[in-house]
Amino acid sequence: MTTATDNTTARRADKKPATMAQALQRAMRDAMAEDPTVHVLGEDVGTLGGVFRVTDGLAKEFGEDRCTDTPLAEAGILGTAVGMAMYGLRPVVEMQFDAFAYPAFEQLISHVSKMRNRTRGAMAMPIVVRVPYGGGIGGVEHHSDSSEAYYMATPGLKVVTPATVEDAYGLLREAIACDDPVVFLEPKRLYWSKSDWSPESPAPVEPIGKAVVRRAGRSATLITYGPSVPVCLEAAEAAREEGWDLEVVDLRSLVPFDDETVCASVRRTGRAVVVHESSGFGGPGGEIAARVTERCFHHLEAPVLRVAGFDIPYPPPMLEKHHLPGVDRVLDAVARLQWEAGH
Amino acid sequence: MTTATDNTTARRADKKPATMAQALQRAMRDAMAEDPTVHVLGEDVGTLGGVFRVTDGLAKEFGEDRCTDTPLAEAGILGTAVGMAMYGLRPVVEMQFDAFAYPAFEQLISHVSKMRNRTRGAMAMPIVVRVPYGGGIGGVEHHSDSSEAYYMATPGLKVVTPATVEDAYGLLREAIACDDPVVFLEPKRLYWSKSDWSPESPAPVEPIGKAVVRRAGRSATLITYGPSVPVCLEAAEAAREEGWDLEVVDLRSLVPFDDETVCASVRRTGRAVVVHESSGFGGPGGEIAARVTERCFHHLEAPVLRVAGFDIPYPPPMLEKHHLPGVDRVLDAVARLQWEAGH
Amino acid sequence: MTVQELPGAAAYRPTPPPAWRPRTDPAPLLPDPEPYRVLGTGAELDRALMLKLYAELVRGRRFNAQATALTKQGRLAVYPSSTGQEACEVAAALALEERDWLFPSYRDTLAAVARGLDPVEALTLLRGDWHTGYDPRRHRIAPLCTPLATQLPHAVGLAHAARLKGDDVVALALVGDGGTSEGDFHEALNFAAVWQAPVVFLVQNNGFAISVPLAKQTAAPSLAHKAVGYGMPGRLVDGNDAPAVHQVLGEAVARARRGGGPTLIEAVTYRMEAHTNADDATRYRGSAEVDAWRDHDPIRLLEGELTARGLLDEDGIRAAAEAAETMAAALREQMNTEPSLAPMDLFAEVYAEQSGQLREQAAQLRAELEAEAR
Amino acid sequence: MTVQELPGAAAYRPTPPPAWRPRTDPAPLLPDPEPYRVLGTGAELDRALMLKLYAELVRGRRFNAQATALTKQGRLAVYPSSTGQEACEVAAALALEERDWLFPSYRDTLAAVARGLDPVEALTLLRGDWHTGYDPRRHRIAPLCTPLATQLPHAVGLAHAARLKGDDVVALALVGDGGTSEGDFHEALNFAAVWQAPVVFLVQNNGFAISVPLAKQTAAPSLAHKAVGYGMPGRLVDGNDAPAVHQVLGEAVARARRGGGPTLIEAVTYRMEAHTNADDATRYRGSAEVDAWRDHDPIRLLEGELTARGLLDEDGIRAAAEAAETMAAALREQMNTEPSLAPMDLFAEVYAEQSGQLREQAAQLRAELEAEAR
Ligand SMILES: Cc1ncc(C[n+]2csc(CCOP(=O)(O)OP(=O)(O)O)c2C)c(N)n1
Ligand SMILES: Cc1ncc(C[n+]2csc(CCOP(=O)(O)OP(=O)(O)O)c2C)c(N)n1
Ligand SMILES: [Mg+2]
Ligand SMILES: [Mg+2]
Repeated sequence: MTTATDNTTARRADKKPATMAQALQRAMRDAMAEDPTVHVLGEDVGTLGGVFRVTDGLAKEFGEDRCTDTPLAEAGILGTAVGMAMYGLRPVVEMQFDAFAYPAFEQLISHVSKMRNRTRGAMAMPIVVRVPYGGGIGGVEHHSDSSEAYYMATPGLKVVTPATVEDAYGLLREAIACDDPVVFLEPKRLYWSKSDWSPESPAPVEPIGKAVVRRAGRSATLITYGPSVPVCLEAAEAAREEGWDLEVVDLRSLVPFDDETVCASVRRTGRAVVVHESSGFGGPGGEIAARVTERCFHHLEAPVLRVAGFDIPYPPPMLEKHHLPGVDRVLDAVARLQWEAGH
Repeated sequence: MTTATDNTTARRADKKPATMAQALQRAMRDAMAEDPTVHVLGEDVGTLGGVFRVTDGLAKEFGEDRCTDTPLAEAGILGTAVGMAMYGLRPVVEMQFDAFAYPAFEQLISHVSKMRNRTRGAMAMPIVVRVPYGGGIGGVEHHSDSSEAYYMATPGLKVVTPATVEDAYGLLREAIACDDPVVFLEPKRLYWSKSDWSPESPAPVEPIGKAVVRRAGRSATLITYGPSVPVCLEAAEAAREEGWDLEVVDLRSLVPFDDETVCASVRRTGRAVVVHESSGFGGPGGEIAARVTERCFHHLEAPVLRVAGFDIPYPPPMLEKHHLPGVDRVLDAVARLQWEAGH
Repeated sequence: MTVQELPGAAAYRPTPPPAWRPRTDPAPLLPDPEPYRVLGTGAELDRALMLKLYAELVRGRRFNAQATALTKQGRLAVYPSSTGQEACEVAAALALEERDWLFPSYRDTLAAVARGLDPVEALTLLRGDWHTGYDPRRHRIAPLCTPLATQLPHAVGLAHAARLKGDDVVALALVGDGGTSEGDFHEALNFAAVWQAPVVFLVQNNGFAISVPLAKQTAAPSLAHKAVGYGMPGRLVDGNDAPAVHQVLGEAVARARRGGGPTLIEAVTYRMEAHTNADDATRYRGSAEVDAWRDHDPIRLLEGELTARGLLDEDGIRAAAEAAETMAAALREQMNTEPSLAPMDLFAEVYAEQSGQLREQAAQLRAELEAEAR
Repeated sequence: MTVQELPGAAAYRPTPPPAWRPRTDPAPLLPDPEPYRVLGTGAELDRALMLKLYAELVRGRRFNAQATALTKQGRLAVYPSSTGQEACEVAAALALEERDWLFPSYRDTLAAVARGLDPVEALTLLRGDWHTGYDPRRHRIAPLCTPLATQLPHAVGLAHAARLKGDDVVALALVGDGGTSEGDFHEALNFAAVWQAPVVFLVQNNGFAISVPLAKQTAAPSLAHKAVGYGMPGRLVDGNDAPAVHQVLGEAVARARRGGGPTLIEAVTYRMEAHTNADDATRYRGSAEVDAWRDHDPIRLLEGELTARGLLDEDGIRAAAEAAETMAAALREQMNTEPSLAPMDLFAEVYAEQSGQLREQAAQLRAELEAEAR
């Protein structure tokens, strides 16, 4: 394995730290350069480069027809993207914030998600809807929703969310290349997370639909995604002191769901906690816990627990820390995994 | 208990069969007569009495200012209802079909559900959003969605759905009387279901938030609601032949969720199947299975299973019977409850 | 005392707001106060076109009648008839070149058929064996659209994409009077005007949105006046005057094609039947109103004028009727066979590649179907 | 050959479509081609009103500056300044009676404060210790609204409800130029006109929606022209001419109050600062444009004219400045104390009655807080 390590070190040399926002930008840039049918549209995506600067420079490099500042109307943005896709383009739509994607809900549910099926495959919808989501950035109300439950519950959509800089690039490339509509959820509070990642030699990524074990462990599995991945990794480190060796699975794709990777882990560990920022009730954790239990029932030493945002409207900036699932809440849940019962 | 039975029989005498649509109409009528702040608004609710005739006669009896045909715009309907509620009215909004509530999604999520909390209780939103939902009536696309997962995942909303004529009346009265916003889901295919129910002496109902055991049984619990309640009752009858004595719990209220009734039943039976028409993945069943498992893990002989609509766009009329969970699929799931393992 | 007389007033000159530039003149955007008409005005008529229009109107009326009859026989799940609106439907189809796109609503089966779509494919949605019965790309006809006004931004996006590509393709989007109240109508028209997309919006104002009359839908001078607020021209036309609709649509399509941008057209017409077969129109309108419109029937108007002008005779009338009957007989026959159902298609095109989850569910259904077949 | 010359033509009379009635005349709905102005026109000025407007403008400008400074100091999470738009903000507040309702957007803290709302309560949202910092019912000020244009249907519904109740209450709704593109704008205006609700819509066209200039937002002659499509009057006013905005708003409010229905007003103004403190305006506009607007500053315009007319002197100017400083000092002091946070309020008013589920979650948070406090 020395050679492999050496190789990695060698490649590391030309790498400089990049943020997730930059990796996302680069993914769009590369896709646009390779494929003239890729168009970016949204509010402030052109001249300004987006309020998070994720589309920075695209309008300059590819022109305003390829990266377009639209009028301020989300249903109009997604609705015109549908028409563009009908004519063979691959629109990448930016919704400025999670809650501001709601005006486009009807277009998303009644057209984008269903078009392929209702036309018996004649009309694909290769649209990416980029949604900066989640909290932790001190945003005022309506700027921090975790809206993934809505998208997960909609057949026909794929739902993807990166937790690392590398995945941000790789998954967005995959999403743009995908012939199906993808809701691409970007964890706002990870936009400025960094990695020694070079856009010149992007790491190959698994196709959409594969979860990844971010940390191997034997005591229990933390099943998580997006903004909660770093929280879980931190919790896993902290858990070592308590004698727990936690495995952390980053789902990366909520739809399709990688039952294989998740269940393999849970069968190994016998215990699991699902961690996400979205409200617990009716949130993604219910589906995840239910399907893991259906598939791994006799391997489970304790019920699959959930650590999630409270079932309340997202709090104001000064109080959000009380809402967001942090390391302590994850550890509390791990402690409740009925350790006395065996293993 | 003879007296009670006698009483019931006596009361039955003055009862004539009423449909669920009629009971809903009667609930609005009685609420409007009692409380002048109750206003009904929506598309075609006035002169026509609604496409399902649920508001039949209200405009005639109370005038067009109390039961108003609005312009054709769902966000506008719910948005103006918010303003009316701000001024002290209790609007009852009709969305014509499930999928046609989506244009109002932003108003529902970003305002209706949050208003009380964001104003620290100063501004309540006593709005009822009536949504005819689900399939089984031969409707063309966009007329048969089961959209309850979206509403369940939204803190601040209550989500209610009747399965009987009596509950239709009682729950709608409760919903209108409720100071919180209620998404009131009306199972389309039960609109013409009948009961010997007299609007003159409506049965008292439990307040919103109470599930009810529709059929007692000891082998396993079917947890269900709305249009799937009759299916489960039928399945329970059929199951007797196989030697299973199934309990059927009608949730009636998805939010708040009655953990007590549901878990008491599951603890008794040790096995459970959640049955609903909505897509399985990301649907209500995940939440229900997960929370039951969290609370009843050591009482469970088998994982909580789910019988749901497929994870596909709602099918066209001629194919919907293949999608809707019917008696056979429920029985198949019951058969998979690992009976060999004990009990 | 005025400002001029004041000491120092001359020194005070409010600068005009620099972002304020006198924008487009609204006058040319305003529709005529009365619907544009051709019939009865003495305008010159192209005989070949008139006879084509006439034949299509007659065929269209027959198509509507046949589809309604099929619904009564249980052969269609539902049919929203365009009886009375055939002039709009037919003109919409004829105004387009083959490379153009049509964006119909649920009421516009006829426009799709008049454009050449196979009637069975066009009626698939309403028969209920599948959603969209045809390949939209092959026919350049978007799926018949049920969620109101949502097809309008699609038309704008498609027209915009075509223009970016350098194709001289025009999109024609149909919507009802009720649909103009939806937010999507607003957003689509605004995008179209800002992008100067080659798209034409035809509002068939048939007086009602199910039971709701126009007066409860809008307080505008006309629906065509909405154009002004987007900076596009509004045209008002008598929707039962086939040559007039054809002409106004043709002008708008030509304008869009040559880069002149979008147009909003309101065609004033009337829905002679109930909203669909499931609707009871007597609950919200009287027969006097319907009868009055019968006098303004699009076929009657055209037939009257063409006969009066000697452009059409009894033979021509009979020939059109016979052609329509032939079409209806063929349609009856096609629709009277049971459609072959494909339940497994439920899973076939949910995604480009079937997920494991859907494979499992498909297997379940397949097993059930096989068990049933046994 | 015309139709008149044809045999039988006289017999042919197309009936006018009976549902077509000549509707409202659009002419009175059209806005003036240039923004309405008072300053520099020599119009008569009410001295007391002018001095009040002036004092409020100066106070408002100072409020904006102070809030921006507090943001830099980390005392506010974010502040969308209305510097440059004070004439609109102040006029909006002054145009209303106490019983009327104001529906502000996130940019309109100043309008709320000028209406009499406690500045700390008004800034609570932007400080971040709670969402809405005041009781909307008590002040008749709806929560500062962030999802664009969604407050407009609220205003319509409230005005409609008041009218049904027989109260002569008017609702004034504020929205930006960008917000006019949203579907909710369209639906709200349409409902208002159909219901003849006593509501006034004031669009502050400040040239930009974050980075997007008006030209990418609309192709309309003016935003005020959108009124025509709803059948309500549109008014165009110089938004930096405080007496003009005040007058136009006053007329619209009076019209609404006497049952005349809604009005759409476009006030042409300019956002002098970046969108919020988090925005970098140099990325999308040059300083020349900003400088040009500095010459058309609302305070400068009013001060210039009032001084020129002898209605305001150095003492008056100094007094206004001093009053503004006093307000700013008080605001600084109030905002420099840490707000008392109430984490348990997260659960307090999600529902009228707390559900068992929320009680459990509240208990969890309470335990955590107690553990932390130990
Ligand atoms: C978004 C949405 N809301 C409601 C409906 C239900 N609906 C179907 S047709 C109709 C009336 C439409 O009227 P109009 O636009 O005038 O068209 P017409 O039927 O008269 O052709 C309504 C309310 C729908 N299809 N979509
Ligand atoms: C529905 C919605 N979409 C997007 C946003 C994000 N956003 C906040 S302010 C703004 C620009 C608004 O421009 P304008 O309406 O002109 O008001 P201004 O900020 O200039 O006062 C945008 C896009 C939002 N708040 N709501
Ligand atoms: Mg109509
Ligand atoms: Mg603006």
